[in-house]
Amino acid sequence: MGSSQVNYRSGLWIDWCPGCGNYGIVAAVYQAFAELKLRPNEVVVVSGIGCSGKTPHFINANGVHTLHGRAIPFATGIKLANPHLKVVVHVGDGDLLGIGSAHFVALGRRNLDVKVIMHDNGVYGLTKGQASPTLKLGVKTKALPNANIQDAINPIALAIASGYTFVARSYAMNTQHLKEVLKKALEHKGAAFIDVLQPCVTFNDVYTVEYYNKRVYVLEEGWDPVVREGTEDEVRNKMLNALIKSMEWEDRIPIGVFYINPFKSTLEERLDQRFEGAYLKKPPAKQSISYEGKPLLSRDMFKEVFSRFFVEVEK
Amino acid sequence: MGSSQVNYRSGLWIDWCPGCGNYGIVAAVYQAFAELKLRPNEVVVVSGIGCSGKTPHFINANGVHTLHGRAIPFATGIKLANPHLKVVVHVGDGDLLGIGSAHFVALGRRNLDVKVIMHDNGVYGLTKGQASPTLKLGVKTKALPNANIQDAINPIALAIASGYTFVARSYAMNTQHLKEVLKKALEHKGAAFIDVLQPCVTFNDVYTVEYYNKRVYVLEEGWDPVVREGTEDEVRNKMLNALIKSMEWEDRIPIGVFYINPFKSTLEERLDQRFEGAYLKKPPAKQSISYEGKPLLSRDMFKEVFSRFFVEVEK
Amino acid sequence: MLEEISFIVGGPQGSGIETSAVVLTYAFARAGYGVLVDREYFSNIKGRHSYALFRVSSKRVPKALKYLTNMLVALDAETVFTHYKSLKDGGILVYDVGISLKKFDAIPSIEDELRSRLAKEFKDLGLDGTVESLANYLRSRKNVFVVGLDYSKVIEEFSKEASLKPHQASMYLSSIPTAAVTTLTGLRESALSFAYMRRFNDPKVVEENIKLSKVVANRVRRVYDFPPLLKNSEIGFNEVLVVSGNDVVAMGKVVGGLRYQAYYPITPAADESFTLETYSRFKVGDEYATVVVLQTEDEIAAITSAIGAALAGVRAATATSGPGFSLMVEGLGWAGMNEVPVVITYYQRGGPSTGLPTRGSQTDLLFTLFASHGEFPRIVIASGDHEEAFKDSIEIMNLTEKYQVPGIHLLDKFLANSLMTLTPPELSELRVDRGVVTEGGDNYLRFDMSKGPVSPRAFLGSNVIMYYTGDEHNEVGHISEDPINRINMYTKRMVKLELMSKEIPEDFLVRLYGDLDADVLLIGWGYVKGVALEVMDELSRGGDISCAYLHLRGFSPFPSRFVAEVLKAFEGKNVVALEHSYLAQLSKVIAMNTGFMIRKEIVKFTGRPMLVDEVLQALIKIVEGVSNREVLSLGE
Amino acid sequence: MLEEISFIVGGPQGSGIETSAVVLTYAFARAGYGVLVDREYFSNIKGRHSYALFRVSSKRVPKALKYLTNMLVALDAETVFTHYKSLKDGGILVYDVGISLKKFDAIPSIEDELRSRLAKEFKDLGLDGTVESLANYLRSRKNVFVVGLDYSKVIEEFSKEASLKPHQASMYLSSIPTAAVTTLTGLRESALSFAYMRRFNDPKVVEENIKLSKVVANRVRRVYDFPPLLKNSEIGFNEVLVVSGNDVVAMGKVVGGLRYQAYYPITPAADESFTLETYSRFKVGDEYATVVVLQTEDEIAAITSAIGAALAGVRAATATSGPGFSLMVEGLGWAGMNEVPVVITYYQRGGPSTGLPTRGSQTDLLFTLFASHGEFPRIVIASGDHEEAFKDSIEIMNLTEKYQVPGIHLLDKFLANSLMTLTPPELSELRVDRGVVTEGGDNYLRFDMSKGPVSPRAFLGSNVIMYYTGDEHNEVGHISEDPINRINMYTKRMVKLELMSKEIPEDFLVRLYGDLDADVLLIGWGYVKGVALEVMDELSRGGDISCAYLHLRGFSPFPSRFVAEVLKAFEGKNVVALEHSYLAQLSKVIAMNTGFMIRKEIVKFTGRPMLVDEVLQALIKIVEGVSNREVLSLGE
Ligand SMILES: Cc1ncc(C[n+]2csc(CCOP(=O)(O)OP(=O)(O)O)c2C)c(N)n1
Ligand SMILES: Cc1ncc(C[n+]2csc(CCOP(=O)(O)OP(=O)(O)O)c2C)c(N)n1
Ligand code: SF4
Ligand code: SF4
Ligand SMILES: [Mg+2]
Ligand SMILES: [Mg+2]
Repeated sequence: MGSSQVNYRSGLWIDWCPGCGNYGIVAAVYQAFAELKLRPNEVVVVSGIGCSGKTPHFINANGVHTLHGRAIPFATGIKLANPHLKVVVHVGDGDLLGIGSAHFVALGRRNLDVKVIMHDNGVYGLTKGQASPTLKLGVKTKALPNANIQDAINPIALAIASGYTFVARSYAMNTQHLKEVLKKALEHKGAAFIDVLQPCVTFNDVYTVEYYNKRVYVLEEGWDPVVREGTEDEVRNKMLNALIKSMEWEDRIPIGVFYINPFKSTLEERLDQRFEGAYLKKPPAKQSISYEGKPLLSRDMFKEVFSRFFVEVEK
Repeated sequence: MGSSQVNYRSGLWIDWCPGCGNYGIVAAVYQAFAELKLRPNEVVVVSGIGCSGKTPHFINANGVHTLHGRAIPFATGIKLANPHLKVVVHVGDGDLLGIGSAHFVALGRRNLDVKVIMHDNGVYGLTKGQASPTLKLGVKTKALPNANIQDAINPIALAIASGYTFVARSYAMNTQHLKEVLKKALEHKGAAFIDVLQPCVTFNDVYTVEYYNKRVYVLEEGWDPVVREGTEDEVRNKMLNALIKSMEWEDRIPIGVFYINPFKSTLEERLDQRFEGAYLKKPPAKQSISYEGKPLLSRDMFKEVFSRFFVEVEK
Repeated sequence: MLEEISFIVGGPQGSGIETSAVVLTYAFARAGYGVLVDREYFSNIKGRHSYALFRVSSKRVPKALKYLTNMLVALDAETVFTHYKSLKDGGILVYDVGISLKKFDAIPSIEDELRSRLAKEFKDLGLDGTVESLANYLRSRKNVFVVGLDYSKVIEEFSKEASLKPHQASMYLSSIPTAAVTTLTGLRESALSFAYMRRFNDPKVVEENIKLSKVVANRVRRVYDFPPLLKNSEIGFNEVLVVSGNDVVAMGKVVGGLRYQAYYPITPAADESFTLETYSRFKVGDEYATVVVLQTEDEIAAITSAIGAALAGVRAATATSGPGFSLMVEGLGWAGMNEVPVVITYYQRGGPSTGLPTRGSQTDLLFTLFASHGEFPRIVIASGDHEEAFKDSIEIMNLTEKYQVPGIHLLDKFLANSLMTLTPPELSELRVDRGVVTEGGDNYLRFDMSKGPVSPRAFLGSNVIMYYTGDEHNEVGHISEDPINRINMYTKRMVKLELMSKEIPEDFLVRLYGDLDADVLLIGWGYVKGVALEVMDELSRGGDISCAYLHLRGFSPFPSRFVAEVLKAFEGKNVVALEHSYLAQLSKVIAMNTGFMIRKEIVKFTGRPMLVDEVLQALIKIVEGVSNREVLSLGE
Repeated sequence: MLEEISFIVGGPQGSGIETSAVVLTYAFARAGYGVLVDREYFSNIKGRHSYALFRVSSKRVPKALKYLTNMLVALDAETVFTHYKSLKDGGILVYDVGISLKKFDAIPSIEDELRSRLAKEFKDLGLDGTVESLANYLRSRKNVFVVGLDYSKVIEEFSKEASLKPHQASMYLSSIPTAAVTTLTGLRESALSFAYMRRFNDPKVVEENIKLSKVVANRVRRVYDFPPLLKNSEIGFNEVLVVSGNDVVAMGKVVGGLRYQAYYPITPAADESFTLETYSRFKVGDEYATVVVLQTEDEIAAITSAIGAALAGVRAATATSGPGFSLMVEGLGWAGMNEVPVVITYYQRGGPSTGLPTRGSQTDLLFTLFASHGEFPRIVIASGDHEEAFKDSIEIMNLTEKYQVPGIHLLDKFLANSLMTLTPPELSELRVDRGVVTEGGDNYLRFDMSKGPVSPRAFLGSNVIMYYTGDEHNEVGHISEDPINRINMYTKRMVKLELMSKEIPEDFLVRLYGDLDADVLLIGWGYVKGVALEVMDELSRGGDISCAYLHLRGFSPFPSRFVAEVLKAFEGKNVVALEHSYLAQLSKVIAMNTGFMIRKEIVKFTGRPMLVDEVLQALIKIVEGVSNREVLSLGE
């Protein structure tokens, strides 16, 4: 902390409710970025819509505040166009696991090097407190006219089933812990997911700070989430351990890294392989596409590339 | 078979490719319906778009051929409006796990009594053979210009993580097995998912009949997927067993029921509880809404229901 | 004493201003006044500026709001800074002297743009940027009566009166503005008690608020010892509904027999579903009617599940706003292809994209008319006020079922969130028309072409089976690519356009207020109705200019004949479109349907509603030939 | 010997008809002919009827197709039944006598609707429903020369000639029609070899096909010993491209510098992405250019990831069709709000909903113009032929980058799938204009309003940071709800409409073919261009009626001035809209922009392309005053 000169606060007034867990999240982000000495212009913070969706505006780095549920595909295009950028996604639980879950699953399958930080508050904050997909069955938070009739998703299990190679949980009120997990995720190569327990003081009167403080515990020493050899068996076992851990909730809620697999190729690497090294060397964003206002392809080059379509007429 | 008088074939010419696994699926459906003596007008077969999407037209029962990826929400509305109908969804793997996966996840959370049968052929059949989300990384089927750069989803694991209370796999070429699994699913109360391995003879030259015939084996005796007491521990253990099983693939591919949990309430039951028994007794589709061309609510009833909005003016 | 007043009550979002607005509306309603209230708030849960703009009349129910107010009642400094310009000469400012020294540039919640405008204004006026200097300026230069109360002293006194601990007492802070308003307007205590009782349903809370209100009244009267502002109401109401647009639509749906609503939360639509869920079980005879209200995973699921429910024979709808509707477009097309009566209640808000999510607009008319690929008939109607909204939410279910087409009911945030005193609807005039429904029978054909464009509809679950597909299909509902069947089936669907045009009464689709020989014709739809009618009235009172207003309620089918006739009558005169948009989209719709090009317009796209005074001014400019297009900007 | 011929080659989908069409096109191209081919197929992988409709000319490249054909070459009985009516008097039927006794009502793949029409027709004609009876009828009543070949005998003979096992030989079955065509038209063997070599890149396959072709030729000549049908080409091509619409667009994108394409498979767009992926790495100087082509999880991800790539500074696009575009509407609005140059290549197909997914239409014009909630400027252009498609796919990247707006490039299935011989494009005339791009600098403001409506664009990853949001925003890109900022920023975006109107050359957006004083004006866009021009030619050859054609290529911005002027010139004369739709949507767009109502139209919505002969007839009816609206129906 403080070792870097950059101030990662954007200076904008933060209009989250006083006491909101989001303050802890953004504080951890400032610290993690600072400790990793990230350059603001090489970082892109992408968000969806919700209270969480405002996050990029509060960070001194590129910010792309997108559509509800679609932060991941926006991030995907940015990253694929310029794989040298660090792309971090901040999304609400409704955004990611409700309307956006097809993209959540797809990112796992791709293992693109994008980090997804879910602000898990159990409610739709910005639309005034409806149930989110992480709210358990039968729970009635403040703003609901009736108890929740839909069951909750287990985000950790879903992330693992979808193929994320870094899966963790942290807690907004434990900035130190979150910062460390964030740093690990940022240093991981591949799709990372962090489920951040985030008290919503205004609408979630069930998953409160007190609720979490009583239950949250940190995964420690004995717990090894990292795939170290990369054998199929090892991968499977680490996954299963993580899945078992993810089922803990009622009395004790573990936070920490659940699963890391550094062996799976990323989408960028797969593309680079397809393009025989041409992709990472000069990704799309770094290619020039014209010469003196004209296309790069001359008539001859055009004919060479598209020779299959050319027919010389037989006289 | 044959014990019922109804012919479940619609009589329409089936325009799938000769040899397509879909023939086996629809044959199993005919048999399962017949053995359960389902009445065609009380069954609704809902499908998405794809080769698989044509299924309802070939079955003598109500058929709703919907949009790509959206069969589940259509089915949801049908079932909630009239919970006395049997609602069966036939979808492609691209349809369900690509574009439609947000709905796939949502149905699990709801445990609505809808049956989802996925025609798992590893490709987008009707659009001529692109990779589907069940095609593994690096595989190059016939029509792909390059090897697949996205990884496959494990549909069984995803279904379990999403909350389905009946999760199974079967094989289109084993009609007998599929029929039995279908019958079990139809008799289950709650959201059911069957992953049906379905060779696409035209576009998938990797997951062929030979490929499957060599690897597929039936989960037998020793395997008990059923939650029998309903304790949290038991549920967790059965889930984990199923997850472990679901990771088998390369050499041996298990088919059969992976997981059944009959203890979880269905969405219909939860609604009925909210409405204190009024919902299942007379669901929306059975209510009359007018009397002699007029609304049911008289002025007095209106005032009673919406009394909170009425203000008597103080003179 | 005035016949009517306008005023603003403002403070930070989440501080109780919303409650003040509701309580005051109930209170004025109870006392028999006509009330209209616009509620403005940021896309924010707590802390940003929010306010309610009231118009209260002793003579009638106001149809629109005015910019200039008689009273500005501020819970915080930001309110004073934000709204000081809207105070009339001679108006009243109520504020907290405890914050007199607060400077505008020390308030972080004020947006940069406003802050720099204020800096300039205060510099020009020679003010030091404190609330106090501004209040002094208003008092001395604008003749404003400044009622400075020390809110913390009020609470202190109240906490003693009510024997409450200070932190308990301070929770009543936001009742100070309410009390100030009732005091200044002369509203009787019984009306206020009623309002608090209605809002909190707890006599203890009522009692305490009344105590607080007395403390406030005493202090106000210490500085302001004039008669109350407002005359007693002469309207003569017996009972009224106090409702928002969201509320009346939910009520209409319940009355009209809706039994399935799927929605995904979005401002400003979600409150409707919330109200609906609250009233989703009610007794009819000795049975219970139930409305399934389902929060879906997204808007795609909302519309498609509603279609599913409609297929099963249930009146089904979804309610949404722009972003949600954008996602429903594919589902809409399926309903069009399959002749499914499904209703989309569409609350317009500021676009494009996320836009101004808690502000209003009328920018989605063209979109709704052409949304989804391919061609199919649809109903598109728009409501201009609470009464229309109630009726339309029923009528669109009738029309969509009668013609077996999807329907879009356009509303907007202005209407959705504005509260008003509404005469309870006459239910006996309403009708429920489900169109041609059948149980089936032998050789049932869902898309039977032998009976004209509307085939008898059986529901899934009836005695027969049926097929639906988004593909072109034959009469059975099976896929068909045959070119001749294509022509026939496509035409069957499309001729409904003509059928609907012929059968749906013109006077439902469009209405001319005023005379064909007026000097000026205003044209509008939706939430400009009220302002247009008020402007018309004001002009007629002025006497120089006579003005008529053509109000469009139906766009598909479009009442081309009627509109063309009216426009013909006004050829050569001033014809002015009025719309909360940039493009004045209605003009394009009219041109498309009639060939008449409307070349004058008054538009507003700040997300705030058009106000009577600014429209009047703009219209006069146009009439005077100074301009053809006026862009309005008033209101914060 | 004819200067040009039309013919059909048909058979079951998946049986090789697609290959025949491609091989024949290459072969005719090689021999210097001008070729245009429409490919028709069901939404089916194997078994349903598919065919290719050719027009081949020795004088020029045909611009459109005709209904009446000189030749019908059938791989199966269904082809004969389906198309017999399109054979000209005196045409040639080639069919398999091995299936002469097949009856139409024993063919399950024939759709019910066609089957019952055939039943009626055959009954009326007194035929027994076999292929043979139909062939006899054609021979005796229609003067058709019937070439009956026994396909199994052909294969038998070929299997001996080529020393292939019977099951191997039978894989060449679909080469029989190809061979019959080359024989009857007199195409030389070298052209056919070339074509096979190009298609299969395997000398062995070529050799065998040539052997088969000889067997066929011998047998054909045994019955048909007339001179070949077609004159030698006199066009004088040196080289041509044989391309589909999908191909030329992919080429245009590569040439124009596209570096990111995201897509979700959909007919008829997916082939473009497939071609693009095939050519996604190519050498430029001593480096490799790479185009990332990503198959996404849905169309929402396709458009939003393309927007992401565009923000990072890459020319980015997606390609889709109606259902996909319907899902992209929300993303489009975000791009509009954030002034992102992203391109949607939109291939129209038969709607609504899934509609006729493998057939063509022009029914999405109004939808694309107004898609997405709220208001924002966009580019909408449509291509009328392969050449325009190539250029437009480049130009839309220039325009969208120059004006920083999203763009929609409209095409359709007709163009997408039709093959033609195209003169290779002149690349030196093309330009790449990326608009105002900057690396940033101090106090960079992404939405700087001081520089006019187009702010200098820096890319994510440049030296500065920037913010984007779908909310209304200030110059930095941060959310702002301020009303004055709202007016300014909204106006900044919207005035691009005027800027584009002023700057984009009228002659790019619209073009008048023929004279202002012609008797009749046809108006159209997209794929009616070819048929309109041919009809114009035919009429001018006829001499009685002179005809002009107004071709629209740009809709946003719309060339109102030019169009209004032309329409003024034609006031009182016959002005006829031509469109593959029901509504003739272009007429509405014109009315909206100019006030001119076009009241006559020729429309077709069977999903099959308009054919020269039917348009001509319809137009004559209209000119004669018999009708104002003609609905075309020819083609199966
Ligand atoms: C397509 C669309 N639908 C709905 C909305 C309305 N909306 C705004 S925020 C929000 C939910 C936010 O919940 P969550 O994602 O959990 O974020 P939080 O506010 O809790 O951080 C919704 C539904 C929208 N903006 N776009
Ligand atoms: C919104 C939308 N996007 C794309 C398509 C085009 N489409 C038709 S079928 C299909 C894929 C089918 O694959 P799958 O779901 O696996 O079904 P299968 O054909 O393999 O049974 C697609 C993408 C569509 N109909 N709608
Ligand atoms: S509503 Fe909840 S999540 Fe949103 S800012 Fe307030 S406390 Fe935070
Ligand atoms: S393409 Fe594949 S899935 Fe589709 S019908 Fe043919 S074999 Fe079956
Ligand atoms: Mg949330
Ligand atoms: Mg598939």
